[in-house]
Amino acid sequence: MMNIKRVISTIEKNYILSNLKKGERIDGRDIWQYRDWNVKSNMIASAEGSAEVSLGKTKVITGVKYDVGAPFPDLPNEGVCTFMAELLPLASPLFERGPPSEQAIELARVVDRGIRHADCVQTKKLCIKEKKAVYIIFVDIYVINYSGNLIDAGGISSLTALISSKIPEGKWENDEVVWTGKYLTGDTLVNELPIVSTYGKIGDIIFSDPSLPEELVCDGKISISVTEDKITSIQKSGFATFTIEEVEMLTKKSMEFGKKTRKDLNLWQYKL
Amino acid sequence: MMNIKRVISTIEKNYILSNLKKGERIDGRDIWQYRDWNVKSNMIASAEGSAEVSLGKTKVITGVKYDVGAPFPDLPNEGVCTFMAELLPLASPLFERGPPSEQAIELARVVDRGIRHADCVQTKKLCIKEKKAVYIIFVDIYVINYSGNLIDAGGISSLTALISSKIPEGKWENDEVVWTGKYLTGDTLVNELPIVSTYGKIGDIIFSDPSLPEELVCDGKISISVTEDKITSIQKSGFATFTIEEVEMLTKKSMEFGKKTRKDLNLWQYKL
Amino acid sequence: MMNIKRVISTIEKNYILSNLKKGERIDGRDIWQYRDWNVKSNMIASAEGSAEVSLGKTKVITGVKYDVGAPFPDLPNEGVCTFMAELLPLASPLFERGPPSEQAIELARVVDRGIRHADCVQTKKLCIKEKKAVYIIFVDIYVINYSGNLIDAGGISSLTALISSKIPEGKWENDEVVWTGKYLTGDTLVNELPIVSTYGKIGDIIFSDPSLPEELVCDGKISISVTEDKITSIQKSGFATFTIEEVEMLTKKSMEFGKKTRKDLNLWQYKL
Amino acid sequence: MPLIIKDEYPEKLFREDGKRLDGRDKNELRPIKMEVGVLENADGSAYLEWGNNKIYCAVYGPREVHPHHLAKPDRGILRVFYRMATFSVFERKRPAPGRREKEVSMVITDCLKPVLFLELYPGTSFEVFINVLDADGGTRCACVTVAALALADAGIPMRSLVTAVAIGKIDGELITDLSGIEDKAGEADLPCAMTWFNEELSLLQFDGKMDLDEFNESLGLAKEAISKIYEIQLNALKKKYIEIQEEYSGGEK
Amino acid sequence: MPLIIKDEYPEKLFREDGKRLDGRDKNELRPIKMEVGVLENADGSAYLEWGNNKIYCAVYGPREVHPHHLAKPDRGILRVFYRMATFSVFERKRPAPGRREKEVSMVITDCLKPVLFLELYPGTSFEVFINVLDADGGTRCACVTVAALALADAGIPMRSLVTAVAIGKIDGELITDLSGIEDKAGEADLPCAMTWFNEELSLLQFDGKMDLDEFNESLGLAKEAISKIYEIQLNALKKKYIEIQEEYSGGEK
Amino acid sequence: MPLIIKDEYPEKLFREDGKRLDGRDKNELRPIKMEVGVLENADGSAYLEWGNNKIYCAVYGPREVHPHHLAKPDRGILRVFYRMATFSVFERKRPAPGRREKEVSMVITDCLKPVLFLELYPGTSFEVFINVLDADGGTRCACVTVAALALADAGIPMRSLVTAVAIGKIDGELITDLSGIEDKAGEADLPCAMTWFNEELSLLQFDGKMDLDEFNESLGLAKEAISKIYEIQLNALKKKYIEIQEEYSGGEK
Repeated sequence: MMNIKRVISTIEKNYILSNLKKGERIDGRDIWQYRDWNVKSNMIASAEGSAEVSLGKTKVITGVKYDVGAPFPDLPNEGVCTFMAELLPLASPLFERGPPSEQAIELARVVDRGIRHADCVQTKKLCIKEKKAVYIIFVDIYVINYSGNLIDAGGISSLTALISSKIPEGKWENDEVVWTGKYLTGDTLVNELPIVSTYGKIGDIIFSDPSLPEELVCDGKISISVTEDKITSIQKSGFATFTIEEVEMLTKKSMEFGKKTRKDLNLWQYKL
Repeated sequence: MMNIKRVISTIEKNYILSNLKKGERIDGRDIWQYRDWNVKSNMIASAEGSAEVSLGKTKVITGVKYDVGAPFPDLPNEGVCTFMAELLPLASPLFERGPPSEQAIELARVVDRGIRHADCVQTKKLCIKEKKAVYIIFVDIYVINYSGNLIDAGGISSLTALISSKIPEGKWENDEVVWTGKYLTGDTLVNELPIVSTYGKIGDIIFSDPSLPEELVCDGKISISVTEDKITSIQKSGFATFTIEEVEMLTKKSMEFGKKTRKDLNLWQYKL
Repeated sequence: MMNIKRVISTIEKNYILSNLKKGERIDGRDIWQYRDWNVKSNMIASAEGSAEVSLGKTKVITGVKYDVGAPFPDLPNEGVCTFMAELLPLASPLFERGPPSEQAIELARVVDRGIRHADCVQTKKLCIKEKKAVYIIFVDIYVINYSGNLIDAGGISSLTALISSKIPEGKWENDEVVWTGKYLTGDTLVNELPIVSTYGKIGDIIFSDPSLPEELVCDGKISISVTEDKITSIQKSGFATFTIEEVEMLTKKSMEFGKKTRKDLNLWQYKL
Repeated sequence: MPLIIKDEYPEKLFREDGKRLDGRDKNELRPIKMEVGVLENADGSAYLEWGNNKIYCAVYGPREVHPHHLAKPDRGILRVFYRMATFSVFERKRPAPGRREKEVSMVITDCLKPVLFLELYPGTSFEVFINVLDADGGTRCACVTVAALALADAGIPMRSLVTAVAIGKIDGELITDLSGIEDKAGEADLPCAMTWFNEELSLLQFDGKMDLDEFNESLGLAKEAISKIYEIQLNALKKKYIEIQEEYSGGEK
Repeated sequence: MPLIIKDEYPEKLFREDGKRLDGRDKNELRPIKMEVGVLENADGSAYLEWGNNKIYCAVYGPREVHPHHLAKPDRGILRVFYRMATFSVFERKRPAPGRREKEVSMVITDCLKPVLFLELYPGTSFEVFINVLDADGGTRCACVTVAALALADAGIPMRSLVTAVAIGKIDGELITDLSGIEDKAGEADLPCAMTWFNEELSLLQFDGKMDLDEFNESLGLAKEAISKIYEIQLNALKKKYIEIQEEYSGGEK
Repeated sequence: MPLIIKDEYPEKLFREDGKRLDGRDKNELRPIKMEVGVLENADGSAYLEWGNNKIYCAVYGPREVHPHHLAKPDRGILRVFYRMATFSVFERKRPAPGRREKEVSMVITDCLKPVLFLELYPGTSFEVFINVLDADGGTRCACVTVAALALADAGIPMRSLVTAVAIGKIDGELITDLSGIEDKAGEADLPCAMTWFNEELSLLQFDGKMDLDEFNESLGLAKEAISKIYEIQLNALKKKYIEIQEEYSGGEK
């Protein structure tokens, strides 16, 4: 059992930093190297879709549920896809009970934005009857073990959960929604595979996929979501600042990482 | 004015316990003896039904209100009966302001379950028009003076308040609910008389109807609801444990107590 | 930058009081003299109506928004006008973040009551279709700088914001609300000009328009709303008590003040 | 959510015989019943029935302040918690305390403070819990009246009792002690309370429409009614005193 | 908000061959899997699958109490936080903890307390976080069982383990280890837990309808089933012990 | 609840003459007005109008931390409270702070921190209250810009000012300083802020779709615009300085 119960001490801080300066990381990785991915799907019988994703020791479980409701008046033929994240206290003594923390809100929002702006979930396909009935899709992310870089794990698990979903298909008949007996599956729900990659910065050193100790000492992070050929979302957090050249370099790196991850993880295999 | 402002001291604890071991209680009762009941009904003009029940110095006032709403989609022809309990700070310095305490939630839930599983309130009779309009019955319990054993007092007062109710009868006409001019009364609302009895346990001694000092020192309690011939609900609370034989003995005792109480209190007299 | 960060000291208290006894106020005003008014309207592009009102250094910004909803079942042909007030922490270190304070609730309520009972906003004109659709008018008061007597400033700014409003006119067609292309303006919304005046009391001395230091040391206040010829609302607050004769004198003074203010500020000029 | 029966108000609030709907004369009070020492666990308590109002009040204090940071180093604090039972009104009230309950609590606090010697109890609190189980017109006045009794029952030093009543206007005429229906359907409501040590008004609210003459006349009616209610308060306190005496004097009745 | 598919219950809960809908005999348990030490950041942890129940549990303690005023000078406190994932049930649960979650947390707390020596840890707290990711019948029994394991995994001294199971009644017959559908469509649910140090019941709830004979028989069935589940608990603890041993004994397998 | 008028977006965001809907050129800023020292009760304050954005900002600090447990023994903390008035947007915002407001508060906090010397103020807090009374495009950039001014006005030592602007993409073309309608109907939004002491980006968000070339060009446009806005900030500070000087130098204008 690793002891992460206290905020990391100054000694550890200096140790991490001096290693990074030599291009080394405390867990032996290269600067741009990710920890191992492990993806499972459809373990939650009660969910319409689900995924368990590990990135090193970080573990996240995401489930998809749906409801049918009236559309927003200004978007009468579009469904809704919402994201929620909860940092369970069992995942780390750093997580407290209570209403969603800022960190949980940020996790949900960054994953949401990366997916939303990629037109990944096509909300127009989630309309059953204009002005009357649309799907509301809930993508809920639970952090089971916290070992750094929740955003990248949350992104992959959300995509996988959506891809693995089977949502009963409804049609509009006699002023109510009835089931056609068929299902909407991942290929209807998911249109693009936006991949988010997160970088830490300590001093003027930038690195991929921060582990927990790195995350605790870093000055800031930046998360970049990309589709095949476009940037779709960026979020900088923490008090680090980035030069324009660094940002340009990182967006390029994220495009490469996206391509590689899309190929390595082959998420479409989880479609039912 | 009795002084119950501090949690009872160790001396008092030992005193209560040593008496119980001799089969005696600090207020002179036998092990299985209840304090006196006092039941009044219909004192609240604004409520559709009401009851004030005293068990010794414990006093509880329960009121019944109704609303008309749409049924749950999966129970299109059933009304709803909900229970709420509030432990008013004026009833005891042990009760704090704020959202319902665990003790208040437990009180409402145990009373609710005893009544629900007895088919006491027949929710199908609370339907005005399938899929469109059903009654929602609110049974709200307020604790006015706390002197131990709120559950048994809450159970009798809820039953009495329901029996004493007069709820305007509605019918469905031209897509809305209109009043027929008649009322639903206690015999429509209440079908069975489930009676709940509560026992305290200190060490290996079990006794009926715990008074406040007994409740404060006991290791645990068990509440058992029964109809004429069936057990309908049990709730153990506190850190006492019970042998299987003890539980068997107490269920039998509760059947006897139920019969006696049903006869002694003659609750149907409160029907309007 | 004036230093009002601490609750005013006893020395200042005595100073204010001894001056008042001589009929003088620390800012040089007479006992019944108001600070200067400054009224602007329609600075908020996103609001349907708005006003910025200064009374001395006290500054309040009020905006009007609307929604369309179903009427209350017992008032099927009446719209609704609600008031909300927020004491922004930027207005004073005395204001804390969080849910509306008692002072904020009181501000909104006193302004609301003064306006409501004057039949100032005629809610029957806010009905689009009986039983189906009525206007909900939101009058939201934000305190930008706190320098005493928020109620009088809040009252004038609410009236002005309502008078300056332009609310799209709706009609009922084919079971929904459609826009006629026209607007409801201030003369439809506002029927009367109720004016509220607030008095402070220290010891047995009463004075108009308390400034911040006076408000912090006074024993109590009284706010009186009047139309041309009627009293419509009174609210006493704080632990001061008033003789019947004092109250009679103040109601008379408020009628005079109302007449003068109605003339001086000429609020109808803000109608669009 | 459709409601079956509308809570309709009559067109006229006076009967043909000139009496009010409940048979009272213009300046007649509803029946009032008061009792002190009704709750065993509080430091002081009182129960009041006034028309259909049914109200319990308990007082705790002086005691430690919770939470701590509310304590004042130079005086005690008074906290009043006014609450309505869900079933105390025509349409069920939600269980959580609402905006109106907080506002009325504040009004009652302001009204009671002048009679207490809070400066003698630095660092402590007095807490007054008022629970309305059945509500009728004039609830806040009834609460002030019962709370003053509970404070007295707790043996807390007071400058005097406080007594309240509401004056109203129905069908254009001034009346004493508004009932629920008169409050809702009437034209004005003037709840006020008097602190007897200085005979001044410590609660004063007004909602409705009155001209200056009507208003001044109302204040006079209030003073008259308050005097009568004060007698009932005093009798409730005396009754407890007599009971205690009888208890002490043993079996001899 | 219309729902597309109704969560309908079958009319009969036994198949023609006398087996239950999931193929079990009357007194057969669902498949159960338990593992301890699954979460690296907690002081103790366990994971359990029981039918479709999937539950993680973590224990922290003894540690400082937050907020401070909850600390007891004469003993440690046990706090259990039971939570359901939004997607763990048929209709999405709201994210905020509900009334039912608070109630079940209290029931589990009461059930676990008897095996702990809280009096040895004054001023501290033990916190048990239980997260149900997928829910099936008998969730609270599964939670008690997994929480006892996590406490043991944390090395916290215990009088014994605690083990739980739910007995039920479907189509008039008593069965062991209710599934979700049997719980919802059945006639009675009797979750109970046994503390092994005294072989007494530390959790006992009942909802439904049983006569005295049925009830007494159910308690016997519970004891039988609990013995089998206890074995699985012990094996999960042994397995970790063996793994640690193997780790220490180096490369020699 | 039906809404009468739809908040519709035009099909094209450029006019026939190549100008934007509000008449601006592609890289032209909206009118901007800034003023410091506008609130008498705060330690520092500023007011900003930028297009239709109307924003007040007040700074308190260094001062005691409430609640206490948030204080850090080795540094001061910065807390930003960003709030929108209910009437600042097309559809009335609910009064309680929402998720978005918390998120934007965090973003602004992160953006301002690099210019402060928090390590010099252990145990204290700096609190920045930002209230948007009227909202238009680029609100968060406007908030950063006005908050930097209010911090400077409070005399708090800073490494430099911070200045922000949003670059966007409409009808396939990059533009500077998005208006509200361009933000809602456009294809991308890139708010960014520069800390002048190191000329690095301390706020960087992006939503929409851009390829790498467009993105890199956008960063260049941002830097250009930020330089212009910086001048306006400096002038606002100078203006107050001059006013103070004039005050001190007495009647001689």
